[in-house]
Amino acid sequence: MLAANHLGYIVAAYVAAVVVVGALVGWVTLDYRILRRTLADLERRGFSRRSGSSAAAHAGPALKKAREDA
Amino acid sequence: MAIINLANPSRFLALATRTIPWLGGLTLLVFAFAINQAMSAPDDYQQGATVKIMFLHVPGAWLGMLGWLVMTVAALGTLVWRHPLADVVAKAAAPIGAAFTLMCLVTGSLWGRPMWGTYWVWDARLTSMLVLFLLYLGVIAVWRTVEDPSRAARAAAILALVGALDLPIIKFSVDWWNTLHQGSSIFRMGGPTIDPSILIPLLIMALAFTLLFATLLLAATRNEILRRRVRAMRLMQASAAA
Amino acid sequence: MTPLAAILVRDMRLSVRVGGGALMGVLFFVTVVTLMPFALGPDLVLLKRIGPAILWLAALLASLLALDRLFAADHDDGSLDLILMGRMPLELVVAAKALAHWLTTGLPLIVAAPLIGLLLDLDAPAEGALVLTLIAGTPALTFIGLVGAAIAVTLRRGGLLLAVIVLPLTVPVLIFGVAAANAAVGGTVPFGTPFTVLCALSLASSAVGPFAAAAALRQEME
Amino acid sequence: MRLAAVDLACRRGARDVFAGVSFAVASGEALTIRGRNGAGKSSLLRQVAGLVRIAGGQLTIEGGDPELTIGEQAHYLGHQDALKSSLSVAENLRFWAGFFDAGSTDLEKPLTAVGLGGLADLPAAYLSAGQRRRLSIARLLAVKRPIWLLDEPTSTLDQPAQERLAEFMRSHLTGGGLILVATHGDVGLDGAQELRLDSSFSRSSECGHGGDG
Repeated sequence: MLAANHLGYIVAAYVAAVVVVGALVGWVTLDYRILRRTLADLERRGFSRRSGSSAAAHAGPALKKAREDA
Repeated sequence: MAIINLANPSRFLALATRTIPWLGGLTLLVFAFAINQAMSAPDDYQQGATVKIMFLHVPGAWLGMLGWLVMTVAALGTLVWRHPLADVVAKAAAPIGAAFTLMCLVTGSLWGRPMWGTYWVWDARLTSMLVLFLLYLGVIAVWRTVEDPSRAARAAAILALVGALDLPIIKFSVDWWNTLHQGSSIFRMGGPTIDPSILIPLLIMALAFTLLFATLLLAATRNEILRRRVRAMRLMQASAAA
Repeated sequence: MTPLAAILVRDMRLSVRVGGGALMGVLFFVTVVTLMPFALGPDLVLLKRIGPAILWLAALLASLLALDRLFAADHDDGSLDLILMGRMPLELVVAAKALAHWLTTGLPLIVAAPLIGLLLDLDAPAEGALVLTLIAGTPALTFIGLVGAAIAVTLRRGGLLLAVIVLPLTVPVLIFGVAAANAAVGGTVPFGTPFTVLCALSLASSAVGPFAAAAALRQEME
Repeated sequence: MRLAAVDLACRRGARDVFAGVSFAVASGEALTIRGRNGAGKSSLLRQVAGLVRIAGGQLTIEGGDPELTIGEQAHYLGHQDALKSSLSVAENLRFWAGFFDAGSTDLEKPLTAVGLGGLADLPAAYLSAGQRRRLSIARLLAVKRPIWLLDEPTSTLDQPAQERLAEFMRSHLTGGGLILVATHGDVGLDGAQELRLDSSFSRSSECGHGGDG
């Protein structure tokens, strides 16, 4: 195996590494953004629209507790 | 700070949100320095420039194993110390560990191509990493098929512990299997003694990757906590509207 | 959305969600192929020669994996009763479920096969042949497995029984699949002959399968 | 529309579950089926739905769509709820609406009618047993089918949900539909015919009896 300069393989390896790391970083940030949006939506909507504020009020403290021990 | 108050998810979330940007910035810094060092490292007398692939391959292997170590400690946390964040960390670590093991396999295959003329040789170390990768996929499969998080956590924790016990055995038996058949692999991965001019960049690259691993783990753990919170609020939503 | 589309979308969605079996087939496929060299030794020359056979056997077993839940899941939660009371002929419903199973199990196998082929040092023509034969062969595996799943749906331990029922039925597909995959790499038989037989097997089983499965389901229902 | 059974008989394995059962239900009428556990209430309903083989006697329907079998014009609400836990409330209902060829119907109305209006995108796994049963009932409201076959529909429902179900059944009857309901208690349907399946019918021939009713 001559000590030839296999530039192609080196570049391919670094591209592969960038792809893997990029996928990981992308997945984590995308997941974070989606979760933030779902959480905001759940909190804003309270619980069932039909039951209006009463359910949301009585569920309020329960909601806070849910945030604590989740 | 004591591990105890970290147990409270909200405090962990606040801490994580504060540290992630800093840790990310530090990772980038160290990576810039590491890449620079790696590129200026001399060619290896035997492998030529392809030694630069080693700067990705070896850290990938280390992080693959580090990931499993994190899962094992988290498994003990879940099963023995009942630490509330342990299963969340374990679930976050699995895909990250698997990804770095995959990176190790791909770069290893690309490194082997010029040496052996084939993309894959059943070399002892590469094969052990392949088995580790399959173990990772098994743990991720457990997380993806068991719906109830606490049951999934216990199952994955036990699998992580059993895996941790089995990995050295796998390593030993694969080595033995490889030497026994002593087939076509004439070239051992990364010779016994590494020249300091290559070792230093390698260690810096490893540091950079480890910081990256820590940042990703922190961020993924934060995501898992938020996912648990969404689930709890949905349960609350169902019971409130009963 | 038409009833068939409804079934297809639901089954696909179920297999992708948590608890679904979408990538289980591929995981099993990779694991079986990885195990072979541990038994046969790391000698690439040997592995290259029997590569197509190993890959085909692994694909056959993998595609049977997700089959036993195909009807059993619906049977257990009562959905099968309502499906039988639908106005859509059962044969078409069963065919739609088979298509959903093929898309979530067969297709990933075809995509993964070339990558896994690298482990056995397959070269380009062998990889190409492998993919072609899998594309032609996996539908046959799904439709034959469909009948087994329908027969095994109400029986206890149906999953185990499924393999025993279906594997003998898939022998022709295995023979012509491996023959075609090997023919492309060399050997006396031209690629065309076994490949056309393989396609014929797939077409035949996609015609017979749904009817046999629907009949089996109706029998089982009492 | 008139659904009639003459000397209906049912065998499960080696056991005669019941025999000589006759009834006739016309549009706007309901039939309450009572009997001990194992008397065959569920088997009778499943026979009408076409899910269990009819061992003897005839089961005929006059009126209704001639091309369709009885089962294809009927809703069956069994002990199981036919729901997928990983699908959301809306996805489950959308699937059944799509499968029973009523894909375009608005789902918000049935969901709100059974009190699940705000939970449309909540995975069914989070629902309680009563909520799951009400989601199945929503299926009956979303897809219009003249015959309702209800097997102990009130078993997991609380008081308000039972009253709501009785209301749905009454409006189904006034709409010209017909109902066969197997129950132990009272389902709030006054003026319904009664059919008692007592065990004297079920002669267990050779071996002992097994399986549920």
